[in-house]
Amino acid sequence: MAELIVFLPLLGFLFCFFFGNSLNYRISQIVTTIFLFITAILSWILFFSYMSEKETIIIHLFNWFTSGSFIVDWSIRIDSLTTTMFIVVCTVSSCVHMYSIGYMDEDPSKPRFMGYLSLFTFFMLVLVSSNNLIQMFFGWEGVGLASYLLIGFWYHKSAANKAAIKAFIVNRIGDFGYAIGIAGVFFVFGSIEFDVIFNNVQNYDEHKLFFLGFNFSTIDLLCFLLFIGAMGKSAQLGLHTWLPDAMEGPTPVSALIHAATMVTAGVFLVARMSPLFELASFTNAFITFIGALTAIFAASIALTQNDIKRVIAYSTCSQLGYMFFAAGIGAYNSSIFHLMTHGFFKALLFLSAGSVIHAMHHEQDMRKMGGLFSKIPFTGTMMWIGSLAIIGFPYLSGYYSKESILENAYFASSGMATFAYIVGIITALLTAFYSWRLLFLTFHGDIRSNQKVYEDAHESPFSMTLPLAILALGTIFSGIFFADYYIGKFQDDFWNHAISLKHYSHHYLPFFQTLIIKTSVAIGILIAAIMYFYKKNLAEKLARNLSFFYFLSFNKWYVDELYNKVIVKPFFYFSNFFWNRGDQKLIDAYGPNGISKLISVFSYYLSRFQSGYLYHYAFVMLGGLVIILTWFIFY
Amino acid sequence: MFLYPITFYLFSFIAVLSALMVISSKNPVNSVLFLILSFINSAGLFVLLGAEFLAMILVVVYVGAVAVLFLFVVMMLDINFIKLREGFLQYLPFGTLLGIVLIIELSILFLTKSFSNSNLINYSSSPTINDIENTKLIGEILYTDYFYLFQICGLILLVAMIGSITLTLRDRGQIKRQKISSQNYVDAKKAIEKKKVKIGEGV
Amino acid sequence: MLITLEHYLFLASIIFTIGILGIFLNKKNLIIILMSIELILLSVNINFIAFSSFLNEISGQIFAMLTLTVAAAEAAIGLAILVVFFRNLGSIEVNKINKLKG
Amino acid sequence: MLNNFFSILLVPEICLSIFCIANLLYGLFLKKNSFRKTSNFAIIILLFVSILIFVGFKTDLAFFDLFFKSSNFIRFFKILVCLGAASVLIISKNYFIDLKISKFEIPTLILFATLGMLIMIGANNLMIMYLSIELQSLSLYVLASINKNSIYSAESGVKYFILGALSSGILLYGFSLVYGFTGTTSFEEIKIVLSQQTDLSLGIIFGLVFILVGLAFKISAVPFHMWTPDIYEGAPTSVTAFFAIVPKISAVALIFRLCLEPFENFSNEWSQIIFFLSISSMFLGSIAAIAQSSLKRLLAYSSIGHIGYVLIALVANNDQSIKSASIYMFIYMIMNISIFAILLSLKKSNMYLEKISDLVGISKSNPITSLCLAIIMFSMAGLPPFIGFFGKFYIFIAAIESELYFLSIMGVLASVIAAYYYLRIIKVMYFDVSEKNESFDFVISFHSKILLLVLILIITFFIIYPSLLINYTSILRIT
Amino acid sequence: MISWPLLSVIIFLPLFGALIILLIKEDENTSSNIRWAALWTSLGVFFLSLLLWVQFDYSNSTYQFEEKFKWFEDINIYYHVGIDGISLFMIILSTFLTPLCILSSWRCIKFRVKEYMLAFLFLETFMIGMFASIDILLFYIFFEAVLIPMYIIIGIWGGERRIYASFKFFLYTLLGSVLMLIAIIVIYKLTGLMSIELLQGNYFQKNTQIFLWIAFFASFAVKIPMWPFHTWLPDAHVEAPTAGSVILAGVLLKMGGYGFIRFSLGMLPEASAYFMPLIMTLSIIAIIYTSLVALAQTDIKKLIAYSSVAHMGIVTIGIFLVNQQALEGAMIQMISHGIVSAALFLCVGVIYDRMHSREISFYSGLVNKMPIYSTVFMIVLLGSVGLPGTSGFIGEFLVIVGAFKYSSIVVIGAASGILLSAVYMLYLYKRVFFGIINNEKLNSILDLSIREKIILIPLVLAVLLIGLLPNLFIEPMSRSLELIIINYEIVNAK
Repeated sequence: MAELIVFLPLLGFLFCFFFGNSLNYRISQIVTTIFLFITAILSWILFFSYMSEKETIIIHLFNWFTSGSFIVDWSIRIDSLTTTMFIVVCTVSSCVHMYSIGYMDEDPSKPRFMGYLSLFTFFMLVLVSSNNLIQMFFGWEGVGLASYLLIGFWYHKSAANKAAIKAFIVNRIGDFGYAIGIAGVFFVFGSIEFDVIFNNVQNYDEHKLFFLGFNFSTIDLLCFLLFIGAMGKSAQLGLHTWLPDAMEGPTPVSALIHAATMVTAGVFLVARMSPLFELASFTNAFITFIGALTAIFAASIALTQNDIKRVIAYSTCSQLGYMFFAAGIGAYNSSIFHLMTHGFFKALLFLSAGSVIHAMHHEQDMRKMGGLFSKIPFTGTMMWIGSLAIIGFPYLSGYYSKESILENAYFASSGMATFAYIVGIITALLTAFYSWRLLFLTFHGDIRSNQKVYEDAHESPFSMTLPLAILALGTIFSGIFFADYYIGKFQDDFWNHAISLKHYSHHYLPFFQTLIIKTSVAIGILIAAIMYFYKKNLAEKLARNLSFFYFLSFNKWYVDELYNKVIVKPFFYFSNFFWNRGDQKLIDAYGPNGISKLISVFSYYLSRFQSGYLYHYAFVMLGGLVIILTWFIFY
Repeated sequence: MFLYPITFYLFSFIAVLSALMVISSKNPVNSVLFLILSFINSAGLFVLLGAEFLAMILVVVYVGAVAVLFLFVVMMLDINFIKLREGFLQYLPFGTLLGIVLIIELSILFLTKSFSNSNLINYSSSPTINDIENTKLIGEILYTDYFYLFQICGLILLVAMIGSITLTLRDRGQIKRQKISSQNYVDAKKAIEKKKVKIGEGV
Repeated sequence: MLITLEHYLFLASIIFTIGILGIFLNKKNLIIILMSIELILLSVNINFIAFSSFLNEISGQIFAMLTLTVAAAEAAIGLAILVVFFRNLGSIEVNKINKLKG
Repeated sequence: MLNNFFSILLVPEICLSIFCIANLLYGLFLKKNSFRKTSNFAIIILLFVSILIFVGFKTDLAFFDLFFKSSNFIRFFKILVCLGAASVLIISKNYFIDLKISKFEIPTLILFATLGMLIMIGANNLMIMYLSIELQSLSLYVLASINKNSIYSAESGVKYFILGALSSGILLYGFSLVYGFTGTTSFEEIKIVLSQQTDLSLGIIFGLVFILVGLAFKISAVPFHMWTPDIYEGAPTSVTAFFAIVPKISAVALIFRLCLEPFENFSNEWSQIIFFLSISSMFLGSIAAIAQSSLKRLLAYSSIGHIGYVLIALVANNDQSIKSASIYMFIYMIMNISIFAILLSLKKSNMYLEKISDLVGISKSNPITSLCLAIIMFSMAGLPPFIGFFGKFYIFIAAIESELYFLSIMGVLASVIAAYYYLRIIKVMYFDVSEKNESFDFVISFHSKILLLVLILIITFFIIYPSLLINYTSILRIT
Repeated sequence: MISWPLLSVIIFLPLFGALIILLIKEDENTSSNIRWAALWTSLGVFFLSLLLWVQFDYSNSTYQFEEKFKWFEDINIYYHVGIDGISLFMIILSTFLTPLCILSSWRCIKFRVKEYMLAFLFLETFMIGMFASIDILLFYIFFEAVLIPMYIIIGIWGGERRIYASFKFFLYTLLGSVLMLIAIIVIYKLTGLMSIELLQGNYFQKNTQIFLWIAFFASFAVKIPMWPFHTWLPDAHVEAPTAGSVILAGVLLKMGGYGFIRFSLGMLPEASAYFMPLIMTLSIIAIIYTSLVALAQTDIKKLIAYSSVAHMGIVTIGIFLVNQQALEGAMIQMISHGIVSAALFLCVGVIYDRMHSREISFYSGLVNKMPIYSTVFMIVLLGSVGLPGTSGFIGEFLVIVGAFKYSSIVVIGAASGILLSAVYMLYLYKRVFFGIINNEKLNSILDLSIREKIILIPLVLAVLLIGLLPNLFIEPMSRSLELIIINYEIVNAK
């Protein structure tokens, strides 16, 4: 069954690849969607069967490659983590597939799109089901590729191409660390199989590794390297710049890849390697720090963005920050739980946004929307549900997961955790603000759009609304149903050593603390309501008065500009420098060309030397004779 | 005992001087004459060294044949002698420098090593000079021991002959040569033909 | 004032050097060069005969005789070539012999 | 021992000298086609003599052994010389006739020169050595200026004659010194005398220097090479072919014998000179050739370079030296004969090719000729799998055997530089595109065509069965 | 096992084909006969070489299919050929690429078809012979002989600056290899052996090893090429005709790597250990420097050429780390690069044949007109950037894994290759394929013809095959590499 889950999407891709153009595009769409729904159903079945049996299964497929003791197998690991990821990935993916049928209706190359989606799903499933780091890397890079292809799907758009390259390369920077990390893991543990690593991890607690001239704690170093990979994939601060740009791709892509699944791979990696990360105290602090910073940083940008998708993208970034700092403080279960719930509600938000965009004829600027709720009530409702979930409205899914993260942060004893806790609360406020800002600007208030566009706005077709409904179900119920298993009383039983768990004596936040969280969220909503509903010029005023902060936020803290100046420009400069000066003017000019020129100059003079006059010739002969004689006199 | 050194110095002085004149005189005819002088003085030195036969040969071959050949060619070629001195001085410093170095080096060779008898090894089975008179001695071995050399010399002279003739002989294609045999064999009957010429027409 | 072998050898070396100088100091007259060659051969002959005399050994004289013969043959060939050259160029100036160079 | 009258005639040198005169007389009494007939006769003579050498008749005729020596090394080089001379006659017959310098004296002079060289290789005495060199040189002087109507030919004759005479003067001066300081002219006696001396007197060193300088002129080693390019260019091409091939072989043999026989014990001294000559020849040969535009000049520099390589073997002075030098000279001969065979039959608009740039477009009009030329060029550059590589290979084996690392590295560097100008010829033939569609005539006589074919096959397929040559040269010994 | 001399047949079959072609008189009508003859010959060789793979005994670390005849009688030189795991795939790579090259030149070579095909068949013989030689001299002869046909291929059928490029290529590589000749003779002098097999167990003094190593290095570093000896490569690649670039990048560069493994590691382990830091430094510089230079290129072929240098940097790192993973990684990387760069050059050839331009700025938006071509190019490109699942990944990753044992800097250097290759390759792809068509000449451009598909699809399949089933390739070679590693370790442990 697990094999089927993993390989059906591949089959779908291959179908599109080979027959997509020759057959009617409908066939491709239907085939891939059906395949995905089958995998989704199978994954749920697998999830529940796993929950009943609670046995980690490793399905060994075949040996990929063996080089000495470096053995890499293809296998499928079934445990709670994998099954969780399966259901998230398959459900969201199947929804997105179906959604795409409607959304991409006007696009000329539908089979290609469906194929890419399936391909992505395949890679993602390989990633989450792997039993070793290399196979995971295969999926890891594979999703990067699929993301590249999908972001650049509209290849005629220059911005899309740039964003695609950016995504791939920033991801590669992360992979750079990840790959070295894998090499390091193999070097230390002699294997890249998870079980072997986890069984031996205790032996290396105090172990040191010499790296780049420093003696690092082995586990810290390895985790750090792996975390760089995770940072790249999960768009954490520093390597986050690709994610907002990736919104140049079609919206279903954003929903699937850049919200629900691929970006969470980093979190998945950390959770998967949790027995290792657990012991990396320094790196954990680092992860917490980065996670917290990312959360608030992305949220601060989201406050002022006008592109509907970008707001959600930054929100994703911010939520990923939550997941990471949860992981950093050791609450891997909360982290994964948030991953799952976030998968649902963020996909919902994105697809709803897509629905809005679809309705508005590909208009993404929120300033040109407003008052759409009456035109597209279903989408509006979905958006509301999603927004409520993201701010942690009680009993919606986000509530459980977010609360649990803050809880853990509160109870964790380290200073970094406290920092994260405070940042988390502030971020919750900001989250509430931008979510409601989005809602108000889009669905309520004045109609700012072109009259004709507004008139034309209509609810999306069934193929798009059904996925929304499914995801809404997930958003609403996943929290209630699974909280006990993931973070609650059944957690030990449920996780069954798939990830390492922390146990605190207290299980619930003091009432005062919960109040603070809830108040902050409420304040956020309130401010949004005031600014965008009641006092509409307040936002402008604020922006004018706090122009420094406003522009900082609006221009994304100038990170892109900074990178351009510090990295990209010097990169191209050096590239040209090495080419012009290095290769042409130095190596070639003094190497082969220089020598050949020298020789031809010599040659010219030698041929001039051959003057044709007899007496010169005789003179040279005699000179030679005299020189040799002199040599022997002094010899 | 003074006679020997004086003769030596006289001969050698003249020889060197005339050798210098050979290469520096304006007129090639003079050069040839100085060459002859140089040879004659060398012949004198040969006599001093006890090689009478070679002295004689030198005079006969060189003065009698080679120098005359030179003179002949010099006279034969129509050369403007005035121009011939130009440029002599151009390379003189270099040339003399090199020449002096060469002489010094050779002198080092001769002067630092005195030729005591131990240094000059006489390893030979051939008869020594003092036994018999020079010419006879040469005569005895030239056609016996050195027979092959003699033959090769002959070949060299043959080559020289062939070479000179080949190079200097000009085929003058236009010249009519006398072919006596064919002239003798001319048949009167064939040489003359009778023809009847019709009246009023030419041949 | 004993005349030793060194005297003869020194004399020979002077004539030898003069001969060599004659070859490359001369810019105008090819015949002088031919004569210089004769001078070189003469110096060698002096060497041979001096050695022969002082070694009390005859083969040096034979060698000198052979050299004489060869010198004669060489002179003949040299003059023949000179004549050929003169016929082509109409001159025997040494510094005009530079058609072949480079 | 065969010692009756007829057996004396079977001694190669004697036989050849008789035939030389016979050939001269034959030419004199012929009225028509004297050149063609005498050269055919000369070819037959040379082949016959080479068979005689191969069979190796000996005689104990009075004093013969005093002056002439025979060893398998000597015989090998003598055969090379004979075959080389015969091949040159074969390939150049048409050329002479075409240039209207078809005198019967030419084959005769070539025969005389060859005779000189045979004697030279086998000489066992300074006197005979000198005479043989002169016999050879005088013939060559005449040959160089044989085209009487050409100013270039005459000039090359003058230059060759004067510089040659100068060099033989120097050589002779060296002889006189050696004679004076050892008291003998016989190689073996010199060797015995020198072996009694522990410290070599300056006189003998000077004598050695003078002799080696004289011989360096004959093999055109730098800096005594100046005559070579000019004479190669000026002389008629067929004569150039003769110059490039045959005298070089004999002079190399002689310089080897001289160094390794009488002066065997003083290798320390002469190897310094040869070392210097070798390096400068290799580099000058390869560098100066680059600027040349004339094919014949280029070949001149190329031959200077090749001589540099052979001299490496002499410097090495070990049991591989003789073998490698023999192999090298054999290969050198083969390559040069074949390249001249092509040059002597290739005409473009009724003119024989002089310049490298004349070769443009030949690969289109004469693909097979240009292929042959390309093969020869690659071989000359010392690239495997062609025969030229093996020559260099054995030379370097000899050098490394004596731990001459510096010399061998210099050698390979020079060979890379030299590869440039060989490649340039290929470039002109194949890569350059000519605007005009010029036609080349490849007029080649049947015999030289066969010869060329055989040589190209040897060059190309030597690699398949190298042992034939190598086994033969392995047993060569100087004494 | 096979009783007839399979290996020799493989080596000399191309020559036989060449002989047949030689006998065909070239004119308008027969030039297609020539092409077919060359194609069938090379295909025959390819299938025979597959037989080698099938018959290859994986568990055996020594030479197989050995043939040995006395060749030179005075020196211990034999005609001695045989293959082990290291040479097996190099041979198959050569035989695999040659028919593709011939096929790719079907239309674009219009003049001197006969010479062209002859050159390729000769080249094939020399390449196979070089990889199969056990005797050093035989190796050397083939090694240098390769220059001749390649020189001709670049010089006659090359681009505008073909003469400069061909001379640079020839002289530069010749300069390197003549020094190797000296080293070979020194080895012979010291040991009296010319057999690679026997010499691998031989021990030289350390100073001797260093001397020999430098000489071999000169040859292989130019060939592979390592920075800063790489500048011949871009010129040669750019000016060579497509098929020439393919063979140059596909096989000729591998000769350097092969030589390093055979000679430097196999015979001179101590010196290899001594010089390892040098190699590492040069390789890392090569990776980073040439990747950057590649980014600055405006010519597609030149970009790919520079990428080859960077990839070969990873190979040299892998070779000189001398551990199982790194060495196998280097080998796989060589095979992979052979296929990937060949495919890239063939791809460039496709558009060059149509438009006669290699300028990046000339093209844009090709994906609109040539979807299949773009797909193929994308897959090959992914192989080049080392995406898991393609051939490039296995090699590069194994090298990284192996490098971790040695030094962190090396690991970072090697891994930066993965990063930087993505930069320049994707940037290239973006400029050439994505966007809209700016150049109106491109409006009429056609997608792949059937012939081109036949050429490119095997390569694409090979890229994926190596990526997904690398064991097929690793297993046969691992025993032979193990032998070298063990020898290396024993010597250096002393």
